[in-house]
Amino acid sequence: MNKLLSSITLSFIVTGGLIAGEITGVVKYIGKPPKAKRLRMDADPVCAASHQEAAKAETFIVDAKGNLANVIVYLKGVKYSGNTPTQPVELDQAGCVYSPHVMGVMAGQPVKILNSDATMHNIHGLPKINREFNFGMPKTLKEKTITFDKSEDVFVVKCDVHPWMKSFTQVFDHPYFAVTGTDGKFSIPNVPDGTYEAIAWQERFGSKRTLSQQVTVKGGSATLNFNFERPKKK
Amino acid sequence: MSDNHTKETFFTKYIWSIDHKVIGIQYGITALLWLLVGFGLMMVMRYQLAYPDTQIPFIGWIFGEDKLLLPEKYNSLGAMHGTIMIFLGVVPLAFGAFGNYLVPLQIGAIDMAFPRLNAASYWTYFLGSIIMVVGFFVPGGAANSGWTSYPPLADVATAGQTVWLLGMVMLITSSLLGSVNIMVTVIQLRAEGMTWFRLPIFVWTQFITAFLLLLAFPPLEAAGILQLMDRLAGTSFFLPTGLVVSGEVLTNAGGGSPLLWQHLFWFLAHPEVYVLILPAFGIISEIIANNTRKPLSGYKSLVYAMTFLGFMSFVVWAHHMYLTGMGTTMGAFFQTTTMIISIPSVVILTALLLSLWGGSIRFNTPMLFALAFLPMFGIGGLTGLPLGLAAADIHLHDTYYVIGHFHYVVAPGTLFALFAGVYFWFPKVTGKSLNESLGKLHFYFSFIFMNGVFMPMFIQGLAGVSRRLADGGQAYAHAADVIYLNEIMSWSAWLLGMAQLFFIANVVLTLFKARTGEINPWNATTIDWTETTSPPLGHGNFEKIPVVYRGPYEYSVPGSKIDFTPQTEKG
Amino acid sequence: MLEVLRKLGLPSVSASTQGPSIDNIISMVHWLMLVLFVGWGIFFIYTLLRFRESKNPKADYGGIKNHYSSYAEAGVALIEIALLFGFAFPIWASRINDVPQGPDTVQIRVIGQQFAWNIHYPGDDGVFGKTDVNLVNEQDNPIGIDRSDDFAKDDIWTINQLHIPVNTPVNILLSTKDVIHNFKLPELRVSQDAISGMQIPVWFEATMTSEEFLEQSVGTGREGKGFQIACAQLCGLGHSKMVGYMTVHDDEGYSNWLEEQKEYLLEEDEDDWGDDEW
Amino acid sequence: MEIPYGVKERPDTGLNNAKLGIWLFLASEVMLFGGLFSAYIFLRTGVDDWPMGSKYLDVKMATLNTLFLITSSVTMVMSWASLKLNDFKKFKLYAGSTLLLACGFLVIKYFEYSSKFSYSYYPSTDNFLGIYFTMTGLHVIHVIGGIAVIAFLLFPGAKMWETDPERFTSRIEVTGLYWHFVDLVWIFLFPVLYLL
Repeated sequence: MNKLLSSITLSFIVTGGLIAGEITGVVKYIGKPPKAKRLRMDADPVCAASHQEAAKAETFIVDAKGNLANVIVYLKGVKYSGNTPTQPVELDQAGCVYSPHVMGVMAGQPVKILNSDATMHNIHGLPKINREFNFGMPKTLKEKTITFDKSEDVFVVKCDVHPWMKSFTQVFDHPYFAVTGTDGKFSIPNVPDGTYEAIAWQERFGSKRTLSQQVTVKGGSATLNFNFERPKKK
Repeated sequence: MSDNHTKETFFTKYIWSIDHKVIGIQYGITALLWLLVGFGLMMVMRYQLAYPDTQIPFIGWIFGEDKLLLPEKYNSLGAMHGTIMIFLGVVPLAFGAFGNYLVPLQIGAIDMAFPRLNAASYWTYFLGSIIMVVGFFVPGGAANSGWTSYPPLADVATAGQTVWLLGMVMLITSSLLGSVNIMVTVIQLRAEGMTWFRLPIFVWTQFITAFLLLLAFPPLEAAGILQLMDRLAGTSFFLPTGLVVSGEVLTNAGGGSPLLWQHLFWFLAHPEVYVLILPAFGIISEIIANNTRKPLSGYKSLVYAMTFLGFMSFVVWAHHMYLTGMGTTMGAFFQTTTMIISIPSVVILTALLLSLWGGSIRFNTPMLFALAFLPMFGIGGLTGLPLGLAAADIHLHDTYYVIGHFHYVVAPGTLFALFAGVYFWFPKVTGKSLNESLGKLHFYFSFIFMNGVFMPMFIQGLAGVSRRLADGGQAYAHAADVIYLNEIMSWSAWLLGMAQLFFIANVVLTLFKARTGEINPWNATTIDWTETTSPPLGHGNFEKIPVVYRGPYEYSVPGSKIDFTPQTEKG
Repeated sequence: MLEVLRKLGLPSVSASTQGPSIDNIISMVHWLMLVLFVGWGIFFIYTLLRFRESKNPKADYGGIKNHYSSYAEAGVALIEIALLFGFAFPIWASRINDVPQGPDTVQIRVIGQQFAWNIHYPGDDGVFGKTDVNLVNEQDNPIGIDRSDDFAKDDIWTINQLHIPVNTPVNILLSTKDVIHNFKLPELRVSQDAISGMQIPVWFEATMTSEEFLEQSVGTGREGKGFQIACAQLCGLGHSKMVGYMTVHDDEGYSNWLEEQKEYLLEEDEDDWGDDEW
Repeated sequence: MEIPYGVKERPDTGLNNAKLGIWLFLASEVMLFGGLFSAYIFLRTGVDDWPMGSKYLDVKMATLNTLFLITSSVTMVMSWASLKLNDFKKFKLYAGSTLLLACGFLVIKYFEYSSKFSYSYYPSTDNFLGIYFTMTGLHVIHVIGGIAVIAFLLFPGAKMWETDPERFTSRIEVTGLYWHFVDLVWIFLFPVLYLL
């Protein structure tokens, strides 16, 4: 009963939107960045031919100012009972890399997987809670839609035919998440007022080294910045 | 059992029947239906091979919205095609149906030795076959690691593999019950005077087949149990230490070996080849003797060759494993045994060919199928020779050459024999003869298209094209010159499917006709034809248990007025 | 016979030292098969015509009397013995026992995985560095090379790109990360299963460079396509796309290629982030 | 019509159907356990360090179990012999003891298994425990099958003694053959798993 009541109030707040705000911010990296390595795309001539210059690993994309891309920022332990978007999230396989490299999706929200390459990919998701999936996408199969049923921490989605192809997906039961762009910026809209724990995850730092911060949303907006630091040498 | 049954309900007469003839028919119908299903799977696969990654016409919706046969589904169909054809189709038809129906009739027994066990055997098979296809409906689809289910692939495969293993355990149990039954029946229930060397060759082949099933299947059951443990209890019988699957290190304890599976598997699966072919020899022998109107040449050499074949089949299994890193001693041993086992096959084929000499050959439908069996099995057997030599196998291993080889043995080989048997014994089972014209159309079209399907496989195989490629070899340069054959093979396969309509129509139309009342339409000599009505009456088969006075193929005996002398005739 | 088999699909080149001997045994067996089949066939057809019911209404109870067939069977057995001892055993023994070692040999590790071939070169020191499954990272260290090992510092790896010198014995140490694969080079008549948990040597000596091969395949169905590594054992859903590429260089081309690959070593993080610093 | 040689022996083969059937069935069982024993040898010789059985297993309990099974085999023979001597009461006594001993075997096995689990020894721990649980588990299933058959013949099936004593004796004999086989498998399992 209590649960029901609180979810009703919460949904009122969310759908009301009157006292909801936006969390914005920048994720930065401090220190000398690791070098991006070339990908061995000569393993498949179709892949190699789709790049003018050798493609590089997207493990760690940081610009000269230290703005860090591909970081998932999300609020932890938020209850949400609003609608799940029906607009699909797209995951494209183009030039034998995934775009986006990192993405968040809501449980139940469709994920449209595209194959823009003239070669066969197979798309192999390795979730632990959701059902593992693995299917081939020959060049004639241009898109396929899947959904995830349950929220789950970040997991790998990869291609076994092209071993370097790797992407990360996190499934949420609420819409309060974002992924930083190449400028390191992100924004989480429509967050109800309140104090939350915010988490930032970056692939190279892994799930054990996520950053977390308190953030309070009040009166429409809040700012939230994260700084990842280069690990010290022993 | 006893003929003083008070009441026979529909249920006890047709469903839970313990009459070997009804069980034989149950086996026959079920197996024919499974053959059709297995054949259907293959026709879909052949579409994908001929026109890779294009939408499957007509029935594409089965495979999802995109109507494509994606590689994982292709692999499922491949594994299930093999499994269904062998374990649900050919063996139950050859051994379950023909064996059950004919062995007691041919040896003059009133039923099998254990009638209830016989029914249990059929129903275990039925249940096992249902479990097998349930796999199609579990997440990830049916088993997709090939009919050989090699671990580690099968160990880490989707849930369908577990279902496959459970189905196999049922099927193995069924064939164990069946083989004990056939062996006891042949040993114990032969009529008076039916000595071992008066047995029709067909009975001999069933007896040896039962022997193979009895001893070869249990090791596969053991292997199946071990694989189930690997999949369900997390053991590592087939998983060595330190595997990385899809980027993740396996957490199993390790220490196992995938070769263990291969040894246990092929210890069954090579004798299984002879399980497939021996009943075919039996059927062919009966039909050839009958339609040449003369005794077989070398009855005893046939029996000895088949028995020898049965024994040898237990020591050739590792010739499927030449490329697993086999050393010189093992290699030499298995190459030698493999060459040795080719000799009795040559003897059998030669004896059957020589049996034609001096005959008065009638070309009816069963005989046409039986005659076609000889060169077709010849091709199948001969193409086994290069595969049996490890050096030649280096190039041909796991290519379409292998597929061509064993399909020639099993499809135009065993299947033709089984069709011959169906045409030959149909009057016995139903009292009605199948139409000859439709039968001949069925034969000629089947003959042409069978070769159209399988002959090009040797060419692809010589080119080095691997089996089990979901796109028929498109991705590989060495397949480029021979890939056009895929279309020829596929069209042949579909037309072969159409040709079976003659058979289906023939059966259906004939079933609507009235019984001829003829007991022995082929003027045969064996007890099944001479001592029972067609179809035989209820339980018990014979009004009086026959007594046997002579061998099974006393045709055109000099001095006899008619050209056949039944086994039961004195003198 | 060899010409016929080549017309029938057998790859027209046999670009390794062992290739011709394998072709040889294949064609000899096919001779035997042909003779047997034709022999049977002639007898079969003649018998069917001569003894058809309309021609021979009364069957002969005795049938055939002579023993030619037994001689033929004995003949087959003798030929098979000759094939075994004369050809099959020696070829197999050479394949197993004559694994080349020593300085003139090129040693390469090939590690199959679903669905790619990882190639591991020992580098200048000629010794393979340590590998560890826990270091495996599909993107930048697919075979788990432990760069902290001295022998591993100069090791080179590629995906699906096998480069070898011509006329030099190559010894491939074949293994797999996951399931069973089969390393097959159809034009070189090389094929060997990669069995999980085992490392099996497979050796050959290419007798033709890729360039020569491409020249002679002009105008055929595979013009412009060089040697490939095929996977010949079902390994999962990407089995049909598990294509590797093999380039056979002359000696100079081979050393040039090795030099090029060293550039990748410069990208290795000297100060990689280790796990223990956190 | 009755199927011949169900109980009586066929003169030229010297066997009755049931006995021949059970021998053939046991032949296939030999192949089944033979397959597993070969797997054991294959696995054991394939690795450098194979644990001693006594590291995990309780030899005392297994020895007791071995005694149970051997005794039960003896009582099984006695029960058949009693029928041959027309002494139905003694049959009940001996067959009942067989049943009790078999159940005793299961009870001890239960304690053995649960003590393994309590130390977190599972089939997945290593291949020794894997093959131990697989083989003994399959054996236990055979024991349970034997118990079911003996219990049937001892209680509801015993009526046949009144109507068809010869057939009943034959059934006991056939069951006995099966039971000796189950015993024999254990005689192999015991040293292979516990002692070597």
